[in-house]
Amino acid sequence: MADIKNLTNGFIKQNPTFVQVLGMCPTLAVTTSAENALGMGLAVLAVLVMSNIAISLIRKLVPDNIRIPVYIVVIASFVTVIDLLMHGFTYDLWKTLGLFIPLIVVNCIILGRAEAFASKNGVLDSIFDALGMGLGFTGSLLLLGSIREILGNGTIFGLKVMSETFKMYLFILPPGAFIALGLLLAFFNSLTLKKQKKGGK
Amino acid sequence: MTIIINALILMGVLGLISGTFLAFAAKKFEVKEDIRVAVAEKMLPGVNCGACGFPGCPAFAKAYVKGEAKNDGCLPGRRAGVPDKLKKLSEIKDDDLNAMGEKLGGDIQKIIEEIMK
Amino acid sequence: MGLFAIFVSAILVNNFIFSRFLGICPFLGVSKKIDSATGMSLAVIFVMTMAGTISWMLNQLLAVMGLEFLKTIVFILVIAVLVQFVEFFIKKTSPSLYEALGIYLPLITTNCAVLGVALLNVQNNYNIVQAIVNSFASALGFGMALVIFAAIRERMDNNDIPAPFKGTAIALITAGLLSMAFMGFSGLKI
Amino acid sequence: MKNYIKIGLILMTFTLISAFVVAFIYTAVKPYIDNAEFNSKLKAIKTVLKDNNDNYLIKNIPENSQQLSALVWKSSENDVLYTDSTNAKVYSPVYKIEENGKNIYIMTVSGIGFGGDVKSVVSFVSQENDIYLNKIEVIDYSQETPGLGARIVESAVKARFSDIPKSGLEKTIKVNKDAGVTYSKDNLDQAKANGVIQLTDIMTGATITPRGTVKSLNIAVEFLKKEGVM
Repeated sequence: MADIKNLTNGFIKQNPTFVQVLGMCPTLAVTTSAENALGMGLAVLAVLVMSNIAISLIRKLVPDNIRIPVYIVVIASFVTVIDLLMHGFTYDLWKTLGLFIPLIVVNCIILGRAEAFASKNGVLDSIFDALGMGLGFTGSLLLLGSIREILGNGTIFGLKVMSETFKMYLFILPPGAFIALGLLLAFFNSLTLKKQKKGGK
Repeated sequence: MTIIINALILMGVLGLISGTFLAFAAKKFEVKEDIRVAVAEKMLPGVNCGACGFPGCPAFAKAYVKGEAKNDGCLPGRRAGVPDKLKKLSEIKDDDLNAMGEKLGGDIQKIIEEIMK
Repeated sequence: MGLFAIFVSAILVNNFIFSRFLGICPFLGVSKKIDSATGMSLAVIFVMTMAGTISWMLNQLLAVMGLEFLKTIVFILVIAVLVQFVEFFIKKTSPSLYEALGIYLPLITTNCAVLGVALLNVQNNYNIVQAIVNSFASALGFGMALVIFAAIRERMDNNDIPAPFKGTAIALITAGLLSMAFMGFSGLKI
Repeated sequence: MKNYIKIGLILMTFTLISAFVVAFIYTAVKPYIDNAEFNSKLKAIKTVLKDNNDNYLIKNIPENSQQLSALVWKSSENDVLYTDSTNAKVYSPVYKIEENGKNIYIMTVSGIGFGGDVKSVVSFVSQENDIYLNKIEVIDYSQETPGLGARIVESAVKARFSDIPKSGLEKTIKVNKDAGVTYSKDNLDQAKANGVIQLTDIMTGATITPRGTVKSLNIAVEFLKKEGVM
């Protein structure tokens, strides 16, 4: 029985970036611009959906002691396929994302969802779960990417929104990635805390 | 065409060797573990992401059994019902767990099913 | 590029964590205590050097067969299998070594630093010696960053941090400041 | 024993399926990948064939791979034609276009930047006894720091690397920080004549990437000298 809750869970309640703090490497590395962030998010979403479907289908055929190697092979195959397709059809984006496309393989979110969800649930539920998680991840990346691009470069998706004078280069540089994400995380934490306080009263 | 054949040969050989080798090594180097730790480890997702602050799922399982970790410490497993399972595990007494292990021939998966009943 | 240049640049200038953003998950996860950070660092140094060397050899094989596009799959599969084997092996033969290092091994399969170094070696067309030096130095840089970070976090435990910043948020900001310090090395003329 | 092999066979089944699917998709996508690679190369070549006013220097612009391969001047079996102690490289092939007594040399060069090679396509125009560097187009800077070194692709920055006259090429090209001088915006021509690339005013903070780019320009000049062009 498919449950639509599996889809919505990934957005906020179990947001992979801000709640579970998983898959940090691409989150920090490719969010220098909104466009890169969106591209990376969609690539992860595609791999996540495909791997969740495949793993949910084969979950009863895999002996326990080679579970991890099998999952890794499945995930790595999908990543390679995405890598090849992006190389052929979205060349510029492929070039910018560079090393981080093959590294989707070791993104904890994907293996995490495979192990924690797809290996125990049916296909439809797994698709919902993957869509929820993937969209949650894409959304977080897009948010962080937009903030960094606006603050650091004065643009969003390449459109100018802020004058040169207010640019803070820091946010495009590596330290800015850590700091921006840290501040965002604190912001979401404070929202949760407020909610808890209200609930407490 | 040669590329497809080459790929099949390489990956086939690689898969066969890795699988056989791992299955063999797992048996050959098997270490008897505390049954409670083994069960706790099996309950976890096994992603080894490190998000719990412990170095991997086995370490988290060990820490949980020792009482150093909370039952909702595993982030990826939080929604997959892991906290519930871990809680049920700690409610079982040692003797009962051992008896269960003996009865089911040490099959951890079956022990978990028994616990969850 | 000279070996020394590769060595220094992999540790300081292109530090895996602070400038390449590889291996962030274990960096945030296993940095709560200094001794686990040290153990993790040593395990990473061991695995990364091994993985870098083996993946270099595998790449030669792939190049001969014209299968370079399979490198991600082949590298990660072989790395995963080897790490699992080493873990089994240490667990059986030396329980004390397992307690010190072995428990960190399962964490490493999903560490993108390991696959990252294997892919970087290929991307930069390193020869075998360069590949080994680069893998080792990158791992050393990773370990150094992890231990420094753990030392800071241990001290931070006693500080009064605003509630929303507790945990990962303040850790990330600390990492940002550290990363700024590491950017100073980028002016290094080697 | 039987059990081990059984598990091995199961893993093999999965790797076989994966190999087949991936290899099949690879063969299907390969032409598109080659095409994308070629188009990006052609785009870079076309860019460096333009002068500062965005007009083509010549009339016959290569449009497809046959036309381009007819223009090959020097090539070698392995990828690299010429390299030096700093590991800057001239890649094979180097193109030469002759038209109206003008010779245009187009080469792909690289120098070590911040995280790896900074690759550019660069064009030299030689006419009678004179030669000048016309334009560069940076094509690979993926390992440079975004916002710092990666700004090497901004057109204002690339303009500083273009139009360097013979006198500048004969001295070893340097960035102004290493040369220890600063030129004002109005004296850029003088800077270029002295082989100095004025950058500190528009590319603050970045040192290593421009240095790598400069190295790649110098090796291009060395290669032309070796081949007797200048």
